[in-house]
Amino acid sequence: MFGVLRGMGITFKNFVASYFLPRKPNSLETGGMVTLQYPEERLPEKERFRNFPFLIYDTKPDDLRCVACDICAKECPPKCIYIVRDNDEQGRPLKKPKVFDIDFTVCMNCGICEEACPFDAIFMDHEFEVGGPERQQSLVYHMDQLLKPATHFAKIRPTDHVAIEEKRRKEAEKKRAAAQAQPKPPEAKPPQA
Amino acid sequence: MLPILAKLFIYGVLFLSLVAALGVVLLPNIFHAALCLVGTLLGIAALYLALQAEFIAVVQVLLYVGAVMTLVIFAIMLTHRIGDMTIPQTNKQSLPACLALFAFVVLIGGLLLKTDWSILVGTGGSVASVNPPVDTFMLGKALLGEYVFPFEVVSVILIAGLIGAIVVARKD
Amino acid sequence: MLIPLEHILIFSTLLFAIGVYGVLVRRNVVGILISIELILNSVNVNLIAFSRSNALDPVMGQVFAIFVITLAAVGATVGLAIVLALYRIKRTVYTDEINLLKW
Amino acid sequence: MIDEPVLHDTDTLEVNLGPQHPSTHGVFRMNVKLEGETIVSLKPIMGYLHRNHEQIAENMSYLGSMPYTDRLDYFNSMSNNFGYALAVEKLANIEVPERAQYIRVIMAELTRLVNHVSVIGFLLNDLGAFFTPILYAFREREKILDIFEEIAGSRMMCNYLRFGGLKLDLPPSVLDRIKKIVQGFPKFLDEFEGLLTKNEILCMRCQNVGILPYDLAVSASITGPMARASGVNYDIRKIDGYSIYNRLKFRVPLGKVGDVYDRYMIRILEMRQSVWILEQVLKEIPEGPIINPKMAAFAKAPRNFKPPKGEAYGRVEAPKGELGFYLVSDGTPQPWRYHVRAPSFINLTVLEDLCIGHKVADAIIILGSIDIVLGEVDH
Amino acid sequence: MIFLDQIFVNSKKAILNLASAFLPTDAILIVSALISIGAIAAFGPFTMMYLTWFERKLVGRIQNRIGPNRVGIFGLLQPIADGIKMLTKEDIVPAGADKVVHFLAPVVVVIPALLVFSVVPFGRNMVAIDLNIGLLFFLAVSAMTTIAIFMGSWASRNKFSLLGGMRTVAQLVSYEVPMVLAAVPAILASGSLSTVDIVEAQGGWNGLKWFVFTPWGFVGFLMFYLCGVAECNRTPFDIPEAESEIVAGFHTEYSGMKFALWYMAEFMSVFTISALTATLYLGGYQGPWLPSWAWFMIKTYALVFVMMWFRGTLPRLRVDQMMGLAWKFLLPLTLINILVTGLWYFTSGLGLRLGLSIGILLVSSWVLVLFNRPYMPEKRVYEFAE
Repeated sequence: MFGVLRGMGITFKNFVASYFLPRKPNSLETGGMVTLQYPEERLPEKERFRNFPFLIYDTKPDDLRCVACDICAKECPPKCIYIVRDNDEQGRPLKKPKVFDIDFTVCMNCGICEEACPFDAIFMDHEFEVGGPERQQSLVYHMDQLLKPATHFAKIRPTDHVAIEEKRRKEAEKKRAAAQAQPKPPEAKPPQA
Repeated sequence: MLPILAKLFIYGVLFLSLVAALGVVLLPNIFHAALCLVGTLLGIAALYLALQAEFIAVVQVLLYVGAVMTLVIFAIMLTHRIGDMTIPQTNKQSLPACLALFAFVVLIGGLLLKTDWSILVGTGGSVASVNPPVDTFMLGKALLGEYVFPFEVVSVILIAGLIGAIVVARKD
Repeated sequence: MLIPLEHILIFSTLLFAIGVYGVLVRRNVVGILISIELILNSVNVNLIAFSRSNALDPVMGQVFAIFVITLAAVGATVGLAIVLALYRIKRTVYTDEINLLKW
Repeated sequence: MIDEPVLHDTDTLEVNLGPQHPSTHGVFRMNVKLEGETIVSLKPIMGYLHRNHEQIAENMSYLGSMPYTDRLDYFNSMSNNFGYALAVEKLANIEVPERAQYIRVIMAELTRLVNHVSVIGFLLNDLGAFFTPILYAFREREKILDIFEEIAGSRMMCNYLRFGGLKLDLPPSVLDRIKKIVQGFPKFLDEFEGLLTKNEILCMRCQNVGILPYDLAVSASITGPMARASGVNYDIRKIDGYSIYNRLKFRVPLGKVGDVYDRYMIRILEMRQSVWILEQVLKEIPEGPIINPKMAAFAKAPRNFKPPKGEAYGRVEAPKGELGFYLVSDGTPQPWRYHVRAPSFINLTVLEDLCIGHKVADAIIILGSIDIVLGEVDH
Repeated sequence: MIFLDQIFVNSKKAILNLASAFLPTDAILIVSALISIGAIAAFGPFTMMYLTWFERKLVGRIQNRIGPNRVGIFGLLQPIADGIKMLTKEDIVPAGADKVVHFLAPVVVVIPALLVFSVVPFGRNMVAIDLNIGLLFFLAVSAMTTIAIFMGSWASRNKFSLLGGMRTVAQLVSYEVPMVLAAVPAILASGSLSTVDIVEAQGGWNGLKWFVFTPWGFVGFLMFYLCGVAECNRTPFDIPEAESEIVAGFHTEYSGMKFALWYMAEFMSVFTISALTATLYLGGYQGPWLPSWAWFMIKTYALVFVMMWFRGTLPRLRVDQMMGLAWKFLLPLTLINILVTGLWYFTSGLGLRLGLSIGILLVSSWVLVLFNRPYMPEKRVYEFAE
């Protein structure tokens, strides 16, 4: 009897508190109320949040960082990445993908492609409101949908952006120094971080 | 106008009760039959209301519909098997029973129609009753005064029936 | 009384006849029990109808109707208990399959 | 009809509880025979969520299985990561830096809080409380999941641990928020207990229902809070003292009866112990590297990680019981054999013994108190 | 004051006066009946719609949520949106179902739920029919719900439905007995079965002489309310439709508007049970200052609030515990309560009356608790291993 009454007191306290302690909008702090009115209000985005991958380009979409090395496709645990390397007119392979598809119905957002990529070309996006009217077609993202500028990356993950820019700058310097020292450039080898 | 409507209503109820009663004995599915019985009982309760016997009407609903029928349906559920739909639900006595009962109804009905009921209900047959309607107060007084002995006997029977039912239906 | 007494009596006669038909014809014990309820109700209809005439002490009819209802309830209870016991032992509720005069 | 025995059941009813049933915690099926409401036999049927986890892992690099372990028991991905990382570290003999050890323990204990609090919420839902306890539980769980999201990038599928350390260091100021949560948690537990522990209806429903005797618990190799509720003093954190647990002070609550109520209470008490552990760890957490530099080299090329030939069994005290990973390496980038000892699955084996003789409603709460996650049962 | 108090009665009278100008006397009677019927038929479903809103809002607040808030201001149009959704849903009838009965059951269940509104005194002179057996009528008619639920559960041909139906019957039949007995003290005290008379008997002390302020009245109120909660299948007695055990009990196989009818019956009975509890023990429409119907609504909705509060707090009982509570605790206690009520009226002197009745009730409930010891919670102590 008394246990029941105490429980009812607690629920009543919560009932009253929900009226007097509203949730602060757009914040993790909760008052008496926990509901967030989702489409209008959103939680602050966390920098490390990962959802589906995107391909990064520096200035214009043609000049993307991806060299179609296929490492991400190999390392992807559910094997949701499909890459075809581009060829030039003579049929020689180019360092850029012709086809780069990611099946978002299969992707499990683990972020291993981002970790494994030696060229910092693929990153996990914050975009999570993807959805389609049918089961698969609209959720297989092609290269034009996946390509996003580096500024987007700088916006969603500023800390990582700074670190990666720093790393790329250093690498470029090293390469330039090496090129100056040795006229013949060494064969492209995936650098290990 | 109002009495005519009321009369029509009562006759309608009586007719529906009879249809439901036929359903009780004729429907192959015993569960449907029991539901038809509920209909009949409600119709009879409506008749009681029309006869200004509200207490009996309410007791009819409370006891029959609320308790007895629940029990019956429970028993049907416990003894119902899937194959029951295909088994014939009537035995071979249907035709003789039908004839005999038809004769019975014709006989009694003729008798009833022939009898002059004016001694009981006053002349004209359908005028409002001579007796005032029995209210709950009178009924209560009668039950606990004049009829207190049968009342007690009935309660003893109820207890006996209760215990008997438990003893018979218990699993051991 | 809005409708003639004899009409109510005929109604109860018909109800009685239907009830008896059910008792005679139904194979299912539960069916027989609910037919008996019909018969008891036809009796009740008579009792109430007469109580509203000036033939009797008006209370008596209603008191007896109450007794009948109560006893019908008792009857149904015990009857259904027997049906359950029967079903448990014989696995049937059809009267013509229960013809051995023993459990 | 002649051959049948003399006494027939009037009311045995065979009911399939599940696989689409609101409280089988996923796609789990119980084939129940009822007499009235009492259970006379119960056959658990599982496998509806089988995803071939072990075979997939045997065709994948060691790191590739890490996100799959998240999906074993999707309530506690951190603990699963922990178990798998321990197994691989044992296999390849990898040292883990101090700070990483501490963060791992913080994550494991936070996961325990998440799991226990939501399990109790679900149990109450099974008992028929209309979502109130579970929503109070989720209110707290959200705070911890927000932390996980901030640290690892995902709320539930963390994929945070790496062999020899962690994927990333803690972001700044997260430690303070964890401290705040840990400080506030006892208060929440008090409220939660006030709502539930002394509630007569809960006591009536849970006490002396689904008793798991000590001997059965031992012989059926039940682990985790379920075993401890039956009085089995078996906590891998104490026995193995893995990671830094041997340095931490905590106590193991033990029940006497082993019924649903004891399982509930043991979880509450374990949460209080976890809060204690967290307080110690948060006070002592050192600075330093978060991953063994030897292993950091493999981050960009997981396929180059080839443990030496051999076998290893790494186990942790996951919130549901002993979670073990058994690995056999043949020197290739893929494990030759990968086996999961899933606590939910093994704890579920005693379900029929617990349920027989109880009512349907009890079967549901017994299942709820066993605390299964179908992702782990069917892996 | 009087104007406000009688505003609905007078407006009905005004309509009738208006009608009598060009209609015969017989027709006026019919019009009068139609007005009452129309008022109830509109009020019942309207109450149901807004009780769903009320419950969702309230339970939401208890759980630190907002509840419906998208459709209309404060989500006030949510019930209408739900209604439209229900109407447009596919009406599914299981293949093995008994189609006629499956269709009839939700219809049948709504009828008694609506009928009982006719004897509820909403305010002074605001009762559709003042039957002299009003209370009995209420109980009898609500007993018909059992049959309807049984029909639904049987016709669905679903084992969960069947289990739910069996549980329902067991529960409703068991709780009807203590419920009737718990109402007896009020009947004894007022000397009438008519709901209006019962309310009028509580009119003393400026409209505050409610039965609940006497010891037997308090116990009777608690018992009646508890049984009422069980009668309309609400938590902690929602065993017939326990969603975690038997999916949804008797309405597992219902969808669309039929399902809405089941819900309508349930919520209307929530309202009527609360209304009847208020009528019997909380003085119905009696009360100072406010108009009578306002008092009635305040009391009824307070009781409805408590029912929903129960729902937000309590887990449900098990079948045998629920039956045990009815037969081993409530039934004896209600019987003793009747005895105490009799004693109250045969003794004189406030001290003696109070002492005797409180004493008997306390001792008997303590004895009953002792008898029900197997159902009492145990205290547990836990060891810690290092």
